Order: sequence, then structure tokens, then C-alpha cells
Amino acid sequence: MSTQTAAPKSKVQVETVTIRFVGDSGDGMQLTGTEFTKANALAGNDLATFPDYPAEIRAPAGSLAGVSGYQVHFGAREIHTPGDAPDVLVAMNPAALKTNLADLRTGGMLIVNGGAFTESNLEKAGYKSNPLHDAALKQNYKIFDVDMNKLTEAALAGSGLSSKEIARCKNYFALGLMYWLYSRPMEAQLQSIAKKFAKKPEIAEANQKVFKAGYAYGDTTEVFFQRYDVPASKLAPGTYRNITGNAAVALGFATVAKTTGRQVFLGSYPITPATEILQEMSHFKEHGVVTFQAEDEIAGIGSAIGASFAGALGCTTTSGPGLALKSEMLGLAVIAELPLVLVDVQRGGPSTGMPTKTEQSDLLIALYGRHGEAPLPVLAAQSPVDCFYAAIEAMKIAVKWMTPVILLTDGYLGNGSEPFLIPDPAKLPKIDVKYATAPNFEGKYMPYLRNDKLVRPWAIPGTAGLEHRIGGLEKDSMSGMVSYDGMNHERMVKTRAQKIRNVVEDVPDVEPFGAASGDVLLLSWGGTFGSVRGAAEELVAKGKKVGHAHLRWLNPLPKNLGKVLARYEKILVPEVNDGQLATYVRSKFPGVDPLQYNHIHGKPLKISELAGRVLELL
Amino acid sequence: MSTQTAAPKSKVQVETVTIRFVGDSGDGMQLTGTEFTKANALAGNDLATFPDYPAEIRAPAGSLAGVSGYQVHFGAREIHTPGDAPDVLVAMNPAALKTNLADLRTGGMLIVNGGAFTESNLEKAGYKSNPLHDAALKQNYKIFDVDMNKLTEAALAGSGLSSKEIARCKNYFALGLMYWLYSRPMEAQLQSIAKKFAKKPEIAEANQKVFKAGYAYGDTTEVFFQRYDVPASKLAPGTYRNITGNAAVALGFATVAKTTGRQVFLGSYPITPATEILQEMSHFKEHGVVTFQAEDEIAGIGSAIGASFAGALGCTTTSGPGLALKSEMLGLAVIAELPLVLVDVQRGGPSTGMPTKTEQSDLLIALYGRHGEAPLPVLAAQSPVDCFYAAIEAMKIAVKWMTPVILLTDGYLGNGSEPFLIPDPAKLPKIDVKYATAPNFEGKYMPYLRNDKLVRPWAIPGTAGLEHRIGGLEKDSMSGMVSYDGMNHERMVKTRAQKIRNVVEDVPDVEPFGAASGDVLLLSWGGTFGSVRGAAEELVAKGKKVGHAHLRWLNPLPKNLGKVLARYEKILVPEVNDGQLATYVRSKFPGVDPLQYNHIHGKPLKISELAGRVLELL
Amino acid sequence: MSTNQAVNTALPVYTKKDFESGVDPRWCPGCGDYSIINQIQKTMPTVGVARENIVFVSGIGCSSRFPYYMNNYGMHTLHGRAPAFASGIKVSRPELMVWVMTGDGDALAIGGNHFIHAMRRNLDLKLVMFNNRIYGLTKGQVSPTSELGKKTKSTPHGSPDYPFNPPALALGSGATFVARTIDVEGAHMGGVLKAAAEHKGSVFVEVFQNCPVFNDGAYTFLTDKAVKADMLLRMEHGKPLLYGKDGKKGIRLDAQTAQLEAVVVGENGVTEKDVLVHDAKRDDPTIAFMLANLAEKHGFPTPIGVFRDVRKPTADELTWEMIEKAKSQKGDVDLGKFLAGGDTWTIK
Amino acid sequence: MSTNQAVNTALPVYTKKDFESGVDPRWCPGCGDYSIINQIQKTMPTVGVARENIVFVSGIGCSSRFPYYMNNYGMHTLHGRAPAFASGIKVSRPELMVWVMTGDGDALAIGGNHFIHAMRRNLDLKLVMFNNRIYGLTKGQVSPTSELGKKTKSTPHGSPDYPFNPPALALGSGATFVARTIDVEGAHMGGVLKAAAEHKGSVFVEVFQNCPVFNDGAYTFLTDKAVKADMLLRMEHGKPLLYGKDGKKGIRLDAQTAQLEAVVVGENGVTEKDVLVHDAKRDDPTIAFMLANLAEKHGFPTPIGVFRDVRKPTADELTWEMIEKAKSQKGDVDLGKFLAGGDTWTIK
Ligand SMILES: Cc1ncc(C[n+]2csc(CCOP(=O)(O)OP(=O)(O)O)c2C)c(N)n1
Ligand SMILES: Cc1ncc(C[n+]2csc(CCOP(=O)(O)OP(=O)(O)O)c2C)c(N)n1
Ligand code: SF4
Ligand code: SF4
Ligand SMILES: [Mg+2]
Ligand SMILES: [Mg+2]
Repeated sequence: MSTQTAAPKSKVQVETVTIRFVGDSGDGMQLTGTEFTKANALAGNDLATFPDYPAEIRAPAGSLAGVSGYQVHFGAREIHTPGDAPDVLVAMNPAALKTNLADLRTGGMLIVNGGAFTESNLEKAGYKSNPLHDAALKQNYKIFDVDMNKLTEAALAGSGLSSKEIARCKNYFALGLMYWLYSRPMEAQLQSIAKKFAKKPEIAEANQKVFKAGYAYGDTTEVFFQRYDVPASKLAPGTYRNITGNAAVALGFATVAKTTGRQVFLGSYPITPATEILQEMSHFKEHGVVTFQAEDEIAGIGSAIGASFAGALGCTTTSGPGLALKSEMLGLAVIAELPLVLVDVQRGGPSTGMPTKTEQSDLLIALYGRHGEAPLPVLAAQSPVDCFYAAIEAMKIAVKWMTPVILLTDGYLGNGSEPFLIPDPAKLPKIDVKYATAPNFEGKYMPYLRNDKLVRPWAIPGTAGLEHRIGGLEKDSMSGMVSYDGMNHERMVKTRAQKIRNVVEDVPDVEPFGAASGDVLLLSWGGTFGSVRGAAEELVAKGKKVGHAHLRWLNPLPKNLGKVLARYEKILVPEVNDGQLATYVRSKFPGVDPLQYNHIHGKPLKISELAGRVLELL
Repeated sequence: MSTQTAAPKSKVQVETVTIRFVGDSGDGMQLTGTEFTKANALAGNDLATFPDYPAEIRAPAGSLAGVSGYQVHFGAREIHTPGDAPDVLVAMNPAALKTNLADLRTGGMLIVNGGAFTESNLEKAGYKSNPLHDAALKQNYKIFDVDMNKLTEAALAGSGLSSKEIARCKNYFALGLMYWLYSRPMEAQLQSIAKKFAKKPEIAEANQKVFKAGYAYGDTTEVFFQRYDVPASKLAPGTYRNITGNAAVALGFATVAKTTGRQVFLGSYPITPATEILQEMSHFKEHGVVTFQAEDEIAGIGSAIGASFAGALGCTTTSGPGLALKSEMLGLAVIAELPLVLVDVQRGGPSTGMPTKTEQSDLLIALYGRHGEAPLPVLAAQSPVDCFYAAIEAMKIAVKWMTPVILLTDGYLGNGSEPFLIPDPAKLPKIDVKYATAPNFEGKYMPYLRNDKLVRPWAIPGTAGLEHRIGGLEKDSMSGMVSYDGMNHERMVKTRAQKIRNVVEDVPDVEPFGAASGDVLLLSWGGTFGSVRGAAEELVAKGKKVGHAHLRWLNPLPKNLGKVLARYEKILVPEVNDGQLATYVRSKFPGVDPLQYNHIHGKPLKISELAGRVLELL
Repeated sequence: MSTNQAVNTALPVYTKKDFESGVDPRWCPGCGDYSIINQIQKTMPTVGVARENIVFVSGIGCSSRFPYYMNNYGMHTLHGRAPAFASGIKVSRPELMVWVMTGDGDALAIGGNHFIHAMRRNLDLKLVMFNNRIYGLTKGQVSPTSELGKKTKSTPHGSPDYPFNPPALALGSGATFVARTIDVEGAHMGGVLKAAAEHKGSVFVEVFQNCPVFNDGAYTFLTDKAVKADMLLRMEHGKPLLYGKDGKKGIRLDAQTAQLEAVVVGENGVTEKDVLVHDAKRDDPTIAFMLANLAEKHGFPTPIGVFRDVRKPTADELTWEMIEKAKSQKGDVDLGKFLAGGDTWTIK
Repeated sequence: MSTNQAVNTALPVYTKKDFESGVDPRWCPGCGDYSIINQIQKTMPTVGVARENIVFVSGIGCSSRFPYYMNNYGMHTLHGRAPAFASGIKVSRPELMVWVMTGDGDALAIGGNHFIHAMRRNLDLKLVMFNNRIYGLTKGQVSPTSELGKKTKSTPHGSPDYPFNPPALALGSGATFVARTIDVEGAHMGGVLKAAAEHKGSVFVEVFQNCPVFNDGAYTFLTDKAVKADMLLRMEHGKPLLYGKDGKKGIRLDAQTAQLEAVVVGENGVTEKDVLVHDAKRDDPTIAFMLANLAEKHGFPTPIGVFRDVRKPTADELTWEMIEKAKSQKGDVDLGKFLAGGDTWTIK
């Protein structure tokens, strides 16, 4: 019925919209955001989301530090990022307005809960006067001042709920209003409320009332005279779910356990923003995943290496500080040549840095952060969904090549989400886990007797006759026994290095998007894929001779990268760090001297800014 | 008197000699080597030594694993290394011969204790037959088969000593023989024996007897018909002592304590080959050095950072595995901006690797081995004596720039020794340690309010009114309070990086030895200085257009390095690793693509081999 | 040789305010950490140490935000490492009063090694552990003090690990001062903190702290009005171990079985002198250990107060004794002589 | 889902030789480590586990060379980290028997954190610590078990640190099996190792080990013929704590002071039944702790044997219980369904 009543008001079609919900940690913005995201997904939009939690656990209500936000970018075409500047800002209190207004694009829609703009809240936010009365504000944005507090109370008058309980419902008012504004059917949401609060029917009913009130408010009052329609995008047919990068990594590892029938062992220690992977995987016990929350990061990776020695597929998850702590252990995994995947969900550094902000500054430590010559493969996921495939791929390489692998993601991918087209299990990469079962040399077992790819065999405890010892001292190139022979050492160093170079056979060539040669090549890696691809699309659409090459594999680099780089006048490397890929590329391709584009604000790159920079180069 | 009696035998002048003493761990070869070294030093030779301990604590007597060696290279001209191939090998048993013969230069002198070539010893060494009867051996070397066991027993017949005690004297027989062979006066040694065994006069007397017997044996028997004379070299006048790199580092730090009058605090955890620095410094209590043996490497550096916060000059010493463990802590020191020196005595890696063998494979982890953007200065000592000056310089930079500094040495420098010209205290570098004593901004203390060089002030506990808090989270660019502001973070990342770049003002330009421009530039760093300079001297002497540039500073690199590199046709980077400086140079100087020369045998580079390689390039 | 700045002799008269940095705490409303900082700030004026000679060191966690709120020198360091930094500060500058403020995860998970070593060395460090039996800052994972079977975000099916008994671990490590208090017992906490401040040597204070957001009510089994009197045993040195509403319940040691038993004075012939008298000053840590394990047994109360308070030379005292000895024996050696130590020779 | 290889059911009859890898040990002549490996190799044939299902894990140190000499699966890992690797092996493959061979520095200095956590979790790991009270492999620096004031290469003026009391630390951490033996007491060691092998749960065995090269005679105060009888207290479960040449010396508990006293049976009215009877099976670790601290007091003997041996569900058992429960409840979910979990929508 909702749709009929909406008839009188005009409807405008828009291709994509970016909305940010902001409010106090207590205002339930994360919920509002995810629920609204689902509505758009069901409507067939492509989308991307990004939450922005406060760093503090729960700063005082109404304070600037306590502001929590959730941004969703949805549209009728392919969406790569959660969007640069929001088109719509929904602000539930003054602090939220203060900390987010700067991001709203000029001319954008500003929907505020006027009821929260009280003396004390204004003061907590550090406003001398009520900004809503500020002329400049009115000029730059379309302001909709809605007293959601009162309207919510009104809707629940006589519900018998406490004023505290009533206050907690107001986010559903905002949600209802958005449903109306973007012409989304209410049914699914009404059901989901019923489900969510099944245990407290009175609360369920209240939230439904308020949700409807919000919808009706848009529909009936004279405040809004137009609503929007974002048509479905041409997403590939199939079943989808919305997934964050962290959930995708967990799902990927569990998928490996199911496809191989082997145990995946996660040894980990909680750390923002990687903790969710451990938490997710701890729910996958029946799928062959064993999780072990260790006493620290060193024990986390140590237990995983131990499990790999015992025949499991070991992995460990962490963020920068944890990666630093695992450095010595990685060296052991390199010399022991055991399969292991380390996932580093990068965050702002150095040191404890900015735990809840994203950054790409762990590339060089991933490549070089071990004492001695200890090369290992490094892979970086490029989107939340890619985290699923990257996790599987990393494990495949670790097992095939008997080596630790570092998988780099970041806070932006880990917490960000996008629709995940659920794959056909039959089409997923096959990983074959082979254990040695018999002696391989004159009736003896030689743990370091390699195959033609230089990979050593894997004999696990429980296998009679293959008992052997391995360790961190340099080892004889066949028996694995301790060897201090200088020539043997050099042979082993070179062999380990060559083995990792051989992994290139599993690294696909790069195929630049856009111009295959020309003026500028955008060279990116990891989490910036979406922003850089977005910028490239804009520029290519403008007919510019611009290409975009994105690196998922950092070590080894794709075979053809050198050739590709040579085909462009200029190379621009956009990174959320101080130039780590640029440094690495210079060391790998003497003569190539890429330009850098570095933003280190703890936020994803903005498509518009990057595109602007490229235009300057043309 | 000794010299007279020697008259009848002819004497040949030689410019330099390399002698290696090898025997069972129990045979006292380290003592023999150091004593003979002193004799040459006293005779005015320049020299360099290198011990080669067995990896095992004390392997079974007579076993290959139990062989211990000591090599000394002394001469009438400047000596850079302990020598490539020994000219003389003194082997006390079959195992020692087996493990060292390959190194003796063809035509070299082989002096063996024939008495030790018993059935059982031959078997332990894995000899089927007695190698001394092998014709090839006789062809390739001048063999002197001396039954030192018997001769020692003879010399001590009726001394009343047990046969065990007698056996322990035989290294003095070898020493006496060497004294004769190289025409060294016996007096000093006789006194030093008396001193060393003051508590056991009967042992002192026995050793003196045997020492004289060894000398007399050379003098009187017909076995040796010629002896050698290595004239004094033109060493700078002054007082000298022989010093190892590890002892030199310790001495350097203690010197800083004495010149500044400030406490030097060492927090460390034992690890081969760095342990001696901790041990040495623990003897310097009265000189203002405080040592703290921590529970692990992390606590070692943590305690040093804490001491620096409290106003001491903090330092920590370790080797590869420890450096890896200290990675997270280094990041904290970087963001807190506190002075600290970390000394990494590099050893064979990866992982536990080859603890007693030398390597240069920690350069990249020193430069890049921290998560987030965490640049810091990196300095590498170039000789045992330079370890003294490098330690002082590292501390000077750490204090002046309020930053952690990594000083790289290696097992070869740490255990190797050379004559140290004792410096005039007045001429040593001055370090001025300044603490903030008053508020620096509107009556408040702003710990991150920087001077024009971007260095922050240092206020220490006990200073009333300057109470402040620092930590590992990103901090406000003035107050140091926690800040999650993206722009502030970028500013801080860039400022910290610029501060470290500014250190270049304290980095001297490189001045290549030999050809200032031409065909080949040898570019080296750290412990390979001696070998590379030796090769360069050979080549230059041959009139080749070859230069040698050596890097003590790795970060920042000398201002003029780029220009220097441009002046040569080819650049060759010799390293005891798989090419880490070469990689770094490529990343720093796009277009420069140096050739590599990498030996990873756990041994210093050989001058002759390197020179040979360069000749191929000309 | 030491870095001592002039230390003012005449102490100003401090008030609580003098120890407030002016930064308002960012803990969740109702967090037990508020009452802890309140007691610390109340205690500091009474410890007789100049504000600038007091250093607060912490690791990472909600609890570890503590130093920012104190108007002293402070270091907010790395997760688990606070005792390492603090050890360096104390050994380097023994005249400073050094506090380590930490959480159950910070001190006992990643920081366990530094913790036990600081305790065994008997360094003069005052370590206060906020035990909320959960990882707060990272939003609710199992901690080494979470109960066996506890369901948390990282153990949805329950924790398979037995928790540490923190005072028992501290005693097993050799701590010379071990105590326990509760966030909601302000006065008691104040007393324990004062005693901790006065002790010279390694101090471990466990504070039962409620985390209303991720582990609410963890201590209601003790702190509920209804049960409190019977569940809390307030240990006092030299006093019999009595508890209960009317103070008639007591702890007795059975010599035959060497076990503690819960008895009631007046019932079946038990008199007050059968009740074990608490002795915190005893060198042998056994009785303290026995009490630390008391609550593990069913039907026994949970002791709060000081388990152990024994004075022994501290590692920092012993270190500086050796340094002073070396200085007095060898005097101030001139640098030239020092550099020329060992065997030397001279080239003309 | 697990990686179990077929595990042979009928065990071959093993001899000591079956557990020798054929690599000759590289310890110094006279090193106490030789007698330890000798006892381990004698014990293994008796534990009823197939050779291929036994794993020896070690850190770094002389002692940690151990696995190379055993003909089993072995990992010579990183300094201090052996328990971390071992924990992963055991949680992943609970059917394996996992031994951790370590030194006093490896286990208690750098490895302290992994040590206390392995103990408190009650993982079924058998940790044997070779305590020579020195760093052997690095040639003689102070260790966390070196005596206060001990002069070593890194403490030439004496150590300023109090040592750990290893059994006390293990008990404070929650170890369910804690024992001590001596390298020169082969038979006794054999018995202790057998008991350790039979215990399910966290095992800590301290072996007093002589390092003739860097800390010779560390235990002669106990092992010298002359004093042995009076200095060694051989604890046996259920037996009175008697020692001395004629077995008349005993340990008694004074209920008033809650202290242990050394008494002589037959002298001033002391009878055998006054002597405390050892109870290693008691859940409350206090009596074990009391005995672990006995030797700290002057005039008391040093106990060897089993301090504590208590059976509790192990962390690996509890972990796999949950896994099996989840499996039986949820069954084997097909991958397609699993991937499609959560809120989904379909695009036609
Ligand atoms: C090296 C490292 N590992 C992990 C983390 C993430 N982390 C921060 S605090 C914390 C645990 C906090 O628990 P607790 O110490 O009990 O303090 P609380 O927040 O409960 O007061 C963790 C795991 C980190 N910051 N650094
Ligand atoms: C990370 C790291 N730190 C330090 C070392 C050096 N190291 C090797 S063994 C050892 C101590 C050995 O002492 P202990 O554990 O008692 O064994 P022991 O040799 O006495 O049997 C040390 C400090 C190392 N190998 N790795
Ligand atoms: S999360 Fe818990 S411990 Fe942390 S501040 Fe909030 S209430 Fe306190
Ligand atoms: S150094 Fe000591 S512990 Fe190590 S092998 Fe030799 S005797 Fe044994
Ligand atoms: Mg906690
Ligand atoms: Mg030891």
C-alpha cells in the first residue's frame, strides 16, 4: 500500500547515491545503515558500504569522540567504493553534524534530528550557537530539520514504554524516512524487525510503529516534496549476500577446510581491525575449522606453525603491531618450509597508531621484515569480496609451495562490505593436500629432497617410518639435519629464493583496464582498487589515454609487469601510505621512476581527487 | 739470547703473513693465536685476526665439530682483513687438518702435531689412512710433521706433572716454534706466562719450559732451515691495544657515558654473536653504565626505551632473531621520538640460521622492518675499531635527533680484532645532552613542539611543571595527546620522515678510494670494507680505473652518492647476502642498476676472488 | 653519572586536583575504571612523593588509558609491555615512584612474561591490574581470567581454558606485596592502594572491575548486598580470618589434612582462637597462597585485602649497591686511562 | 576434518634403541643432559604410544638439541617458543603425545609467557625443564634460576635478581602435574618420567642438571654422598614426609602458625603419625606449594618426586568436545548452503 499513497509526490530517477548515517554510538547508526543497505540490495542495486566507528569504546554520550557513522553507496551501475562525498547526510545530533558536515557535498541533502540540538548537546559538540540557524549552512545544503525525538515519542504515546526505551526507537524513524525517500517497500523491514525483536514483542511493535511513522512523515508532511528512485543495476544473476572483508576471509578459510576435507587451524590473538576474522571462524567448528586464541601474537603464529607441522592448514590473523611481533616466527616458517597463511588487516601506523583507521603501510615489512634472507609470497586483496578468493588462493599457494604466505588486507576492506555473488562450489579453486607416505631416498625419508619445482615433501606425525626432525638452524639440503657447512648454506639460501620466484607460474599477468598504452598508467595494489578503478573509468569515459593496472600479487610480481610499465608515458602510484609500492617498483624495474600520489588520512582515496590529479598530468 | 743462537739459519724478509692455528676446542688455540698476535703487535706490525669457534659448546674431543681455529694476518703494511688463504696452517690433530686444509694456499706451510695422528683420532676425523703419508699432500704443501706431544713430554720429563697437565702445555710448544719462525723475542711471552699462571707456579714454569723447547726445536733441529722476518709497518705513532668489534662497541658506549656525564643504560638479552657487548658493559659500572639483563629481547629494548624516557641514554644489543623481536618496540621509539641505539651484530640467517657464522643479511629489515611508516637512521661499522666510533656516532645522532638509531655490525667484526690506536679523549666527538627545563608554549610544555630541525624537546621525570604523557597512538603535533585526526596524522607521518631525512646534515659525503671516475666502482657497506678495500688497492696498484665507495650510513645515504655512482661505467656491489644493498640502491637511484657479487658462506669475502671478478668486468 | 634532576625537598601540600591532568576520561558510562582513578587520585597526595617524581606506565587496553588522566609523567606503551618500560625507568632512576596500570589481558595474556619477571625480581614497581575478566577495548573476547566455559565473542561455544588465579600467579612468581580489592569498595581500595604505595618492592594489586558493556555483573556474586557479607572475607594482618554478617564465620586450618575449613564460631565447639590469624608479613608465601586459592573451593568466601606484604632488598636497590660499590672502589677513572685499559703497546 | 593418518593399533614391542635417532649427541663430556636422554629413551618403550605418534618439541639451548637425538617426530624451534608450537600440535592432533624439552632460560626467561599459559590451560603437554641454573649454549650468563648474587659472565658483580622457584611458578600457573628430579638420580628420574607420561594434562618436570662447563657443582649441596640423605626429601603420594639416613627426620605442620617444621621422630614426643602425609592427588595446590617452598627455608631438605598429580579435563579435550558437539548438532553442512548463509537475495 505504501507505494500508492506515495503517488502525489514527484519521483526523480538517480543513478547512484551516497548516504551517510551519523549519530551517537548509542543511536544505532550501524544498524540503520546495514538495514537500509539490505533494502537497496534487495532492490537490485550494486553497492558498497563503510562503517566509521569511534576509536573509543564508548565515549560520553553526545561527545565528538562518541560519533559513529555508516556510509552506503548504492546505484544502478557497478559500484567500486562506498563513495567519495555523501549526497545525503543523516545527522542524529550536533556532535555528528560537527564531525561529518565537511564531507557532505555542497548542494547535498542534510537531514538532522533537530530534537537533539539542545543546549547541552550543542555545548558537548563545541557549538557556540545552533548551526541549523546559520545562513551559510542553509545556502550550501538542502536542510531538513526533523525533530525525530518528538515524532518518535508521539508515535509511541501510550505504548507504555519507558522514555529510555522510546528514545532507543528513533533510529527506525530515520530508517523509515529513508525508505520513503528512496521508494523502498516496507514489508521486508517490518518482518526483519519482528524477527530481530522476537523475544520482546512490545519493542518489535514499537519499532515497527516508529518505522512506519518515519515513512509516513516523508509521505504526508510538506517537508519533502520529492522522492527518489534508484533503479536496479545489471548485476550478474544469482544469489547474493552482503559481506565484509573480514567475514570473507573467514569464509574463505572455512571453504578451504570443506573443499580439502583437511583441518584449517587458526592461531590468533585479537587486534583491531582483524579480530572479526577470529570471531567468525570460531563459529565454524562443524566445518573443520579449529580456532585457538593464543596468549599473544607470537604464540598465535607459533601454534599455527605447530599445527601445520602436524598436518593441518595453519593460518594466523593480525594487524600491524602483530605482524611486527610475528617476524621471527615467519622466519622459522620460511626455513622450515611449512605451509602457513598470515593475514594482516592493515591499520594506521606506526606503532599503535590509529587502530580504527585504514592504511596500506605494511607492504615493505611484509616484503622485507625478516632477518636473514627470508623471502615469501605476498598477496593483497582488492575488495571485500576478493578477500574470500584471496584467502583461498593464499592457502593454495602455501600448500602447493610449502611456504608461509602473507595476505594483506586493510581496515577499509575488512570492515567495508559489498554484495557477494555466492559461487558455485564446483567452480572454486582446487587445493590438493598431499602428505608423504613413504621413504623418498634409499629407503630413508629426506624432508628436504625437493621436486622439480624445488618444493619439499610434507610428512606428518602418525606416519610410521617417516619420523624426522626440523628446525630453525640451517639444514642439510637433503636430510634436514643441522649443517654449518658454508656452501650448503649458500645453496639453501639460493634454493629457497628460487622456489619463491617459481611461484610466478601461479601469478596471472596484469591486464590494464582502459588504454593498453598511452599517457598515464595508474598502478595500484590492495584496498585502493575501487577508488583507482573508479578514477580510471571516469578518465577513460572522458576519452583520456589512461590505463589502470592493479597488483594483487606483490611477490612474485606478474611476469609481464615490466613490459606493461614500459607502455605508458607516466606511471602514477596512488597509495594510502608514504610511497611503499613506488619504492618497491623502483627497486624491481631499474629505470622506472613512478610518480607518487599519497594520502595518509586514515581514509580511502577519493575518486574525484585522484582523477583530478591525473588530469594535471595529461 | 734467542736471537744470537738463531744466526746460523737464513732469514727471509716477508711483507705480510697469514697464519691459522687449528686444533681441538681443548687445545687452547684461541690462546695461542692471541698470544702470537700480541707478539706481532709489539713488533710493530699492523694486523687483523679472526677466531673460528665450533658451533657446538664442546663437541667430543677429536671430532670434526670440535675444531676451533684462530687466524692472524700481520704485516709490514696496512692490513685490512685477517687474510684470504693462510700461508701457514698449524694443525694440532687430524680433525683440524681435515676441516682446514682446503683453505691453505698451495705451496703454503703445513705444521702438524704428528703425535696426535693416532688411529682413533684419524677415525674420529673420518680419515681412512694417515693423510700425512699422502703424496699429493707432500706435493702441494711444505709439510712439517712435528710430534709436539712427545716433545712436550720430553721437555717436562721429571716435572712431576700429571700426563693430563703435560698434554695441556703443548700449545706453548707450537707458540714457541712460531716465535722462532717469525723471529720474535721470547722475553715478553715468558713474563706473560708467569703472570697468567701466577697462582700455579709449577704450571707457569712448565709452560715456559715447553715454550722455550718449541723455540729451541726450530732453532736447533734440522727440520726448519729458514726463518722469517716481518718488519714493522708504518703505523701511526701512539699507544695501541688489540680490540674486537664487540669490545669496541662496549667501549664506545662507556665513553659516551664518561664524556656526557650521563647514564648509559643497556637493556639486553644474550645472543650469539652479540653477547660479549653486554658482558663487557656489565664491567663498566663505575663509568656510568647501567646494564640490565632482561627476560627477553622485547623487555631488553623496552627497558632501554623506558630508561630513555627517564633521561638516560638507552641502548640495546642483539643479533638477527632479536632484531626481529624488537620490531614492534622500535616502532614505539619512532613515534615517541626518544633517543635509543640498537646494535645488531648480524649472523647467518634466516631464523636461527648459523649463529656463529657472519652475514650481512639484516640490512633490509633494519631499513623496512617496522609496520606503518617508521623510518629511522641506520649506520654500519666497517671494522672492529670502527665499532668504537660508530657506537659513539650512533648515540650522538640518537640524542641530537631524538630518534632510535640502528647500528649494524656483524659476527666477523664483532669477534675479529685489530690494533686500536687509543684516541686523545679531547678529540672525541662531543654529544650534548639537553633536557627541557621550562614550559615552551604559553606557559605549558608541548612535548612535540619542534625546533627548526624538527626535533622535539626532551623533558624528563623529576622536572616539576613539565609533567606530560606520551605513547604509541598517533599524537597531536604539539601537545602529544592522542589524536585521531586524519590530517594531523598525515602531518606527523611526513614530519617524522622529514626529520630523518634532515639527519643527512650529519652524514659525510662519500669519497671513493682509487679512481674518482672510470670503469668500475666497488660499492660496499659494513663489514666487507676490508676485503673490498683490499681488492681495490690491488686493482688500483695494477693501474685499473677502479674506485671503491664504502657506505657507513645507509639511512640517510650520503648527499653526493647519486653523483658519485654516475661517474663510473659499472657499479659492482659485493655483499655477504643475496643482494640487499643492491636492491636498496636501485630503489633510491632509478636508472642505476648495479651488478651484484654475493657470497653467502658465512665467511668474509676473499680479496683475491673479488679482485678476480672485477678484472672480468674490465 | 645518573640523570637525576634536582628533586625538590620541601613537598607542596597536594590535593586530588593536583593529580588530574584535565583530560576527561573516555571510559564508558558506569565503567569501574572511574572509581579506580578516583581512588588513585585521592591516594597520591598522601604518599609523600613530589608529583614530578611519579611515573604512570601502562600498556594497551581501556585500563591502560589511565596515564593520560593523571597529572604526572606518563607512558602509554605497547600491549603487554608496560612492566618492561617500567623496569627500565626504575632501574635507571630508583628515586622515582613507578606505577604500572594494566588490564587482565595486558598483564596476563600478552604481558605475562614481563609480569612474572617484574614480580620475581622484586623491582620496586607498583602494578595495579584492572580485572574485568574480558578484553574491553577490543570489544569482548575471552581473557586469561575469564571463567572456564565462558561464552565470549571469540569463544561462542565457551572457553576451553582454565583461568589464571592472579594472586596465586603473583605469589608463585615471588611478588613481595600481593593484594586484592573491588571497584565498588572505594574505601577498601583506598586502603589497599595506600599500603601498596608504602611497600618497597614488587607490588601486585588486583582490582575486581566491572565492565558494564562487555562483561556486566562479573562480580555481583560478591558485591550484591544480599550475599556480600558471606562472600567477602576481609583479610587484615594480625587479625583472625572472620567474616559473615555477624562476623562469626571463620577459617580454620586442619593440621591433619593441611586443609582450610570454613567454621562458625560458637558452633560445635569452635572458639575464636581456633580461627586462623592472618599473617601477611610472613616470608613463606604459603599461607598467602592458601588464601589466594580459598575461593576456588566451593562454599568458601573470596578474600580481599593484603595477602602478602614482605620487605626484602629490591632489585633496584641491589643494582645500585653494586654500582656505588664499584664507584667507591675504583673511583672516577679518567677517560684516557679507561680507553688505554688492557694490554697495550706503543709505536714511536 | 582432522588430519589423522591411519594410526597403527597393534604396537610393536619397542626397545631403547628404537628411540635413538642415530645422531650422536653433541653435549660436552659429563653434561647432565646425557643422563636425561638416557632415561627418556628408556621410558619411551613403556608408555604404550606408537613411535610415530610421539612428538618432541624444543626451543633453543643445549637442552633444546634434544629432539635431534630421538627417533620420533621433532621440532627444534625458536628460543622460548616451544610451548606455543606444542600447543598448536596438541590442539590440532589431540591423539599425539607431545613432549616439550627445554632449559631454564628457554622455559622461564624468554619463554615464560608460553610456559605459564600452557600450564594454566591444562593442555596435555609434557614439559621437561633441564635446570642447570645458567645459559649453557651462550656460554654462561645469568638465568632466571641462578641464585641471588650469583657471579656469571653477564653479572660479574653478582646477580641482583631473585630466582624463580620453578615448581612454585608452575603451581601458581595452575599446572596439574608438577615434579622434580635430578640428573644423577637415574632411577628416580625414570619413575618421575613414567608418571609424567601417564598423566593427562599439563606436566612440569624440573630436572636439576649439572653443567660441568659453566656452572659445575650447582647441585653438589644436594647430591654429595655426605649430605644427600639429610638434604633430599623423597616425596611419595600417601607416604609420610620422612627423610634422613635412618628415615627418622620428618616434616610436620603446625596448625597454630600454619607453618611446616622439621622434626625428628622419636625426639621430644614426636611420633610418625605427627609427620605430614604427602597428598599429590589433592585439587587444592596449597600443600604442593608449601613443599615447593620448603627448601627456601634454612635447615629444610629439598623435595624431589611428584608435588602434584591431579586429573582435570584438558584444554584439548574440552576443545574437541565442543567441536564434536557442533558437528553432531549441525551435521555436515554442504558447502553451497554454507556459502549462502546469512541474509541473501537473488538477482534474476
Ligand atoms: C600487539 C598488540 N596486540 C593486540 C592488540 C589489541 N588489543 C588492545 S587492548 C587488548 C586487550 C585489552 O584487554 P585488557 O588488557 O583486559 O584491558 P581492558 O580493555 O579490558 O581494560 C588487545 C587484544 C594491540 N593493541 N597490540
Ligand atoms: C630470540 C633468541 N634470543 C636469544 C638467543 C640466544 N640463546 C640461545 S640459547 C639461550 C639460553 C640457553 O639457556 P637455557 O635455556 O638454560 O639452555 P641451556 O643451554 O642452559 O641448556 C640463548 C640466550 C636465541 N637463540 N634466540
Ligand atoms: S569497554 Fe568496559 S572496560 Fe572498557 S571502558 Fe567500556 S566499560 Fe570500561
Ligand atoms: S655447556 Fe653445559 S649444558 Fe651445555 S652441553 Fe656443555 S655441559 Fe651441557
Ligand atoms: Mg580486561
Ligand atoms: Mg640452562
